[in-house]
Amino acid sequence: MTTPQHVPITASPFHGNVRPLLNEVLHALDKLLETREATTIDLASLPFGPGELEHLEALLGTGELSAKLDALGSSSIRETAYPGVWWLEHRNAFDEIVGRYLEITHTPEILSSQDADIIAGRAHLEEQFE
Amino acid sequence: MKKRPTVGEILQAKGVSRRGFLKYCATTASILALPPSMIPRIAEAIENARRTSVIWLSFQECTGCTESLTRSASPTVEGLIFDAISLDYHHTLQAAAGEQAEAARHAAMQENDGNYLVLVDGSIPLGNPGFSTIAGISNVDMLKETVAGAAAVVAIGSCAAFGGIPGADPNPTGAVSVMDLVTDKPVINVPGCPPIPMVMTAVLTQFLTFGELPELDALSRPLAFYGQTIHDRCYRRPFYEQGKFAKTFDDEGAKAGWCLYKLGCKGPTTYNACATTKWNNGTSFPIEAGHPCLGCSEPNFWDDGGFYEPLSTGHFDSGEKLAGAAAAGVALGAVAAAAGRRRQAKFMKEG
Amino acid sequence: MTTVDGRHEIDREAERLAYKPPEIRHDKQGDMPDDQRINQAMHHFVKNFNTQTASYLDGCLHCGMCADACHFHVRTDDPRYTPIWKIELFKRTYKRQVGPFAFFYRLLGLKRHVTIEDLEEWQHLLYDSCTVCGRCSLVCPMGIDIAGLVSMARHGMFKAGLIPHELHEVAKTSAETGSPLGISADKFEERVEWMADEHDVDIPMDVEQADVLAVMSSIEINKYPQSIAATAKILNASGESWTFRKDGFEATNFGMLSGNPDWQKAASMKLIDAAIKIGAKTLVLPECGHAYMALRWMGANMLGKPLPFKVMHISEYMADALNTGKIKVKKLNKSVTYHDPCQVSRRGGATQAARDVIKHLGVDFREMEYGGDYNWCCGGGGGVVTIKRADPLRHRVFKLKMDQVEKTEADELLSSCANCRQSFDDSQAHFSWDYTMGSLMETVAENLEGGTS
Amino acid sequence: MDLLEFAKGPALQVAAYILVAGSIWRLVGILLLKEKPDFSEPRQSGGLLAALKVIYTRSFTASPFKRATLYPKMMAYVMHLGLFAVVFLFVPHIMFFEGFLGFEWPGLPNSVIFFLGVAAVVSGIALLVRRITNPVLRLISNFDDYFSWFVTLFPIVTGLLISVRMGFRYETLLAIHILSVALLMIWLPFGKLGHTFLVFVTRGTTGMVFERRGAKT
Repeated sequence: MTTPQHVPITASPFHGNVRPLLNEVLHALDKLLETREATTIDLASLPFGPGELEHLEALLGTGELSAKLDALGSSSIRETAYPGVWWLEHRNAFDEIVGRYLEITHTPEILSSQDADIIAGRAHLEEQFE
Repeated sequence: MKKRPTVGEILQAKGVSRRGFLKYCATTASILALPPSMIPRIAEAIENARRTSVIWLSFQECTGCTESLTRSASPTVEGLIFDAISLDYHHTLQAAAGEQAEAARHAAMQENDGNYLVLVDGSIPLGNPGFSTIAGISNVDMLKETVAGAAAVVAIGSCAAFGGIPGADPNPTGAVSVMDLVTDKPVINVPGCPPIPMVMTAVLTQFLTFGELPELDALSRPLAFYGQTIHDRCYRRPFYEQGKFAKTFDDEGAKAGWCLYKLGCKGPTTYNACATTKWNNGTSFPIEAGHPCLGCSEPNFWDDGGFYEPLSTGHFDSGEKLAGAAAAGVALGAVAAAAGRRRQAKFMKEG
Repeated sequence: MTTVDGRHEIDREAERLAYKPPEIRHDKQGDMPDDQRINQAMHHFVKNFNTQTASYLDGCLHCGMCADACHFHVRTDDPRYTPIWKIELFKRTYKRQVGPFAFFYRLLGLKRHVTIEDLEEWQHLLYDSCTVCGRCSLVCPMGIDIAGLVSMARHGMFKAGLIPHELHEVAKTSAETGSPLGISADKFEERVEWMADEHDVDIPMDVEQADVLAVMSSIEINKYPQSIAATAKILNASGESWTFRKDGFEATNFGMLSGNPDWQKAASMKLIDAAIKIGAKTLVLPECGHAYMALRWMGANMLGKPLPFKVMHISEYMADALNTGKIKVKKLNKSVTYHDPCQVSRRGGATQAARDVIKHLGVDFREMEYGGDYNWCCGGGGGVVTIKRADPLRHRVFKLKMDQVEKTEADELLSSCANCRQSFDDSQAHFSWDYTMGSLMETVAENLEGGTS
Repeated sequence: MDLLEFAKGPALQVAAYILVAGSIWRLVGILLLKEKPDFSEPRQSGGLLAALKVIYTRSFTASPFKRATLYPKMMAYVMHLGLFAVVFLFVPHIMFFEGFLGFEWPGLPNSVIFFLGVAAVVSGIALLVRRITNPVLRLISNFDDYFSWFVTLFPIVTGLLISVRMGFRYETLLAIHILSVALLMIWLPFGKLGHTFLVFVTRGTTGMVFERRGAKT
């Protein structure tokens, strides 16, 4: 595990969104440990001031695992320096960001292979025998 | 009427994986301003949603709304939406024109009677039907004819929603809003000059995915986007509370990003999603760019005082009338005193 | 008899929550019908409304703080004794008849007419329970001179024939004979001669031309005649050319206390005319509080132009004579406290004079707590001591004065007002109290150094 | 025209006319009554300076009355100072005044204004409770006292509601707030709230009458 960047929360020069958000993350982690229930936070729904999102990202840092997904444009799924806290970014075909989320979970759902795709894939594999 | 394919079927046919679909649903939830916990329900709804016919009518407008929508920051998603709708009439975008176009409109109306959506941008002139016509048909006639068989009407932009700039004082064309004319169908107002593209797509998505109209406020605006003021969600709000205000566009306060209330910001009375959804792919919004909110999504925004006049400014007439009131006060006081003195004199005489 | 208890039953039948008025004697003079009484009261209330009174009557905030300054309220907790409530009828008449919005008050009936019952009830409030001491005027955050308004409200009451009998009789005697106690000029001369003999002092009488005209109050002439001698000793000692006059000797002004401006003016004019006649430069008033108010501050207004002579209270005269060395006094070896007559000190502005005199007496001066301008009234001013039925109430409020005096633990209590003295003597007898109020003037006279007599 | 526009426009306008006309009416109605000249020889100089002196000194309680009047005085001070700060030191209000005065002055942070506003309301309520429970005040109070209380407190309460956004939308609350201010402006000249300007007249009068006597003011 890499050491998270120690950017002091209180030193945030911005508009007061970071601190309460991190507090929410803290509670989500507790919930995850206690009830194994995952939480998703839509970062687009928060009124970030200029530079605030970047600040948050720097603060959370980069963890051990990151993945790239290519479906309807690329997506990056990255564990932050805080295990269980994932940073997700969805991009469209023009490589523009269309969604930004924090997922507090063991594994983001989107990383798992989906039954529907498995079924389709299996069928495709079966076709190879013919 | 032939059965239109479901959105799920369309996506499958396009070879979109389940992962891609989940991503699409997450983005949709984001657009609909729904909590991420709603994603599974959205997925289920979208899978079963059917393609809907849409007729877009443009009246007294500047095409800014269409521009805004077609520059939607999420072309893929928008593309998907537009795959899921059938835009059967939009005289600015469609290749066909004149009678041909009108024929397409009539065909769509007949084919989808009772189920199609009507989108309107621009206000409707009542002063003289000839002020604005399409293929010789006046706006008001075309609206009434088209709306008759519609499931719902969406008024896109402040002109369609509230009369907008054409309806501003002195309103030379007698422009009115869709709401003023359509009373027997559900009308959803998506005001803004222009509205945020995401909001437009979201309203359509909502209708398509859930088959129902969103929850509306008193002005028929979707609460999900128009439920809070710019001021409430503004990242500069802490400066307002601290009493730190930019006084000019180039002073220290402006450079430090202080509150723009004093420069006339209408954020406190403007209900819109700009502060969170933002513009240009979530890049920024007017206040972030250093300009006060004009309140463009509110009724009468053009006439409600100066754009650069603080909200708390009273609208007074000239000081002359006040001086008149003062003079009236002097006169009344003098009359009252004279009456009092006359009474005293009378009583003194009576002893 | 007045039975004022302070704790009255609440009248739940009343239109507005109110206290049941106590059973008190309402005096009526003359045989006017009630309507005429109301009319008279209203007319003579209205006469008083000028710029000054109007601003006062318009300015009241109903904050009620005046209640905390009034001895009658402080001692009884009866809300009716709230000073501003005492002029409620006066105020109501102002708003209805003369105020800037009087037209609307009348049109909409916002202030009801004064009734005969109101006037009867307010007789008690305007006379029995107000000494016009003006303490309330000092607490008022708006600076309203409530005491002054009470004096004016009395004008209406007098004309309506609704004032306490004793006060009416005294005032009438005063108007008819020139003295409230019916002391004629000859009787005065007799007393002066007697005192001249008794105290072996020259007392000039009816001198044609003199610099100083001295006058006395009938309380002194009748009850404390030694004051006549004391006055003479002091004026003689200062080498003054002075005189008493038979055509102007009575300083008290019951016209003012009872609320009859005509009688007030007549009484004042007698003194003014006498002083002018002898070409006096100074008129020295005796130890009497309201006489000071009547002549020093209202005299010129009775004449309608500035007085051609100075008006001094005897304490001011003494302070001046002592300060300039015209007279000298022996030092006294005792402790003294001083009761300020309201009209001389608080309302008259001569607070310092008595203190200067006391300083020359070299005594251990013990100022009462909040003495001087904030002094508690003796309870007998404003004519109250004259009203027999008010005695129990007056005695009740005197308790405040007793406490104030006792706290100083002074050997002797001095004051400079015969009316206060009368009130103190009466209350002293009632309570069998240790302190006897002494006269500042007499103390000075007795201790003149090298005084000729 | 919506409610806010009505409030900001005609309502405020008419209220301003009434405020100005009514106040002057009352002042002139008093000042043009007959004057009583005072011919007595003054002990010391009086005049305007004496008036100004008492206008200032009566803002404070003389020590003999301090204990008895401490509670209502404190409440009244808090209420008046709170009201002053809320009206004149809240930045949006300063902008309102700047709108027609043409100049501005420094304000206070909203949190401080909020606190002072709450303090003003609390002391106002305390004073009302006192008015209802104290026998003296209950006896001397009339409609004017209670209505004036309401008219004064209402704008502060609506103003505070805007900042906590209780129940209504901002513009509705703002409109109600402005209308409540208009009501205050309309009532001010006629009832006891006239003390806003009469206090200078009454105190000044006493200053002029009693200072020249050298008497206690």
